[in-house]
Amino acid sequence: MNDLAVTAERLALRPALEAVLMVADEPLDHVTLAGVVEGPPAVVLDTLHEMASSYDHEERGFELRSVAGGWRYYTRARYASAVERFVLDGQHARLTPAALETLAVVAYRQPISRGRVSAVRGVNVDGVIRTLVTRGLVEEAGTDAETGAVLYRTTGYFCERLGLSSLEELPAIAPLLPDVASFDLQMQEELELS
Amino acid sequence: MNDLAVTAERLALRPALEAVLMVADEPLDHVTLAGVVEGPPAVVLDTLHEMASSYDHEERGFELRSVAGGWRYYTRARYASAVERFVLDGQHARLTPAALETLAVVAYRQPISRGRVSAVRGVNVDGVIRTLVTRGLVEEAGTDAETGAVLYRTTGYFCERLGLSSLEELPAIAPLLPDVASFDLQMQEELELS
Amino acid sequence: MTAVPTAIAPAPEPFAVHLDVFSGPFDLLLGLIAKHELDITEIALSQVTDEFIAHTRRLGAGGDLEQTTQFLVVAATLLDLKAAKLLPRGEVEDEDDLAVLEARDLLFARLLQYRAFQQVADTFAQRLTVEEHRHPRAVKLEPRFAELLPEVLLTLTPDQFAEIASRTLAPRPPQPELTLGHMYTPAVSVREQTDVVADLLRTATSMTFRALVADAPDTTTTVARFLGLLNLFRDGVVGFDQATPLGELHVRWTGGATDE
Repeated sequence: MNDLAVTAERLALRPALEAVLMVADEPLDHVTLAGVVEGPPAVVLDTLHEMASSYDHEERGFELRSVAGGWRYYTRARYASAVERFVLDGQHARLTPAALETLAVVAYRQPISRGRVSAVRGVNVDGVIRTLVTRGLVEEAGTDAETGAVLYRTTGYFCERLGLSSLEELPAIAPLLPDVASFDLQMQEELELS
Repeated sequence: MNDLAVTAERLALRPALEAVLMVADEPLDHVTLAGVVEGPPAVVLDTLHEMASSYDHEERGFELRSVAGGWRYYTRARYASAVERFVLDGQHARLTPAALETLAVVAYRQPISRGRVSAVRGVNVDGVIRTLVTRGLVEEAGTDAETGAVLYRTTGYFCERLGLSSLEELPAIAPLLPDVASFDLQMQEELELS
Repeated sequence: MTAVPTAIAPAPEPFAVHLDVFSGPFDLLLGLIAKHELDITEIALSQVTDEFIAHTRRLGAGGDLEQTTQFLVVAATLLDLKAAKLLPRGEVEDEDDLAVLEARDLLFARLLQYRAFQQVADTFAQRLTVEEHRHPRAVKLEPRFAELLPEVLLTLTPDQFAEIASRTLAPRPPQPELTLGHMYTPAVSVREQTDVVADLLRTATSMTFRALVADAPDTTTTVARFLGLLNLFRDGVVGFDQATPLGELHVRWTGGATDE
């Protein structure tokens, strides 16, 4: 392959890599990325290095870094003060009602998958669960044997914050509830029908 | 401030905005962003628009969009195949035509009771409304003062899913209704109320 | 449109509607109208009416009661319209005719409205499809910023927390809602309002339109009184004076002193 062809290929890979890295939550190594954008690993690696240096050159507020072999977007250190103001903003100190409700469902139905929490709450809870994990109130607890879905449970820090010595001290709520299983089933049926 | 100074100010704001938007996991309005990057809201807004169009122009794999009242990074639709090889979420199950029609009536007549939606669609819509609520596209919005019926409205997530900055961006429905109809419509609404 | 015209069987079969997505009387009616390629005001409405009523009959006792009721309401309206078509053209004098016209307007308004929403639903579907290909950035906070996060305020007591759990986990059964929306009986009758206007004018001889509708409780009544005036004008018992366009409208009683 001549130089021109290589350049053309890199140009085509760049935006696809940008798109994938934009939604990636974990650092991704270049072989994984090559599989996703369907390009030769060596060319993908070159493209990643070029992207990183062009972001530096253009003084973007973000940078592309390879940490322990994985590539991920990070904010550029020079603009950390703005990011800190954002993170320290008062709204991050409170849990939204949606987050509290999700936390309540996890606490009383743990271990539970995001899908089941969604079914109970009636909304997509991916973002809220991520927040609860970031805040240390909820953590992953393996996967469901049947579905392979990631399960979540509350943390020791959650008990601490609520003033409980253990989960057993959570006030009972079961008597208030009708058969939850049949309700979930009904919900699920409606989703499937729709 | 002369033009040069304005340009310089925007240039300084751009990377800070890029950094903050990179860590945000929900749409941020330009006033919030202005507070965080410590710039005048009007200049921040201009800068955001310029950033969005330069990403388009540079054919980045991501785009900056104003959706549901705030700014957020999205992957560009053209690179969806790569992104979807990477993120496999099954949450985008299609809505049935009945659900779409019901959603349309709620969007244009909100807040509205189920009974009124039924009157427009000519069929019972209870199940469909429940599905839309479960999907997070529609939510309860209090009760009608006169009839006590539960009222429904669309959610911010609805705007997000439709790529609307706000409800004001909904396509105008008037051209779809002939002139005669607007009179009849009004007549009908009053008759239904009475 | 996905819901209406394309999927209808060709002409030979006298009555066979195969709609992709068929959910109610308006779907069927629009489907039939499209099938006959007719303006809803044209004469072939009788044919549509026959087919519609035949369909309603077939729904029979097996169908969902509410759905059947809604079909019956539309069928009754169509029957009225068919009856009106069979009358000699031109003269609309009978009060029943007026009721039929009101019903027709209402039904047409509903069909137009329904069709408009179907079209919007199609644009929604297109937008949703386009938007599905865009994915928002939503990733974990970088560790160095996550460490900075202020500790979450969690000031609830365990009991308050349990209450949130009960509320969230409790199933919300759909509340039945009684609606009269499908009953199209107009609350305001043009005939009655014609009488009201005639009585007022007969007494006062001359009044402004503004005065005639001063006590109208709602727009519908105002409209009904205006239509009543047109009836009276046609009968030659009132005259109008208006000095300037959009100016005050004066109405004179030109008929006899007593009724009939």
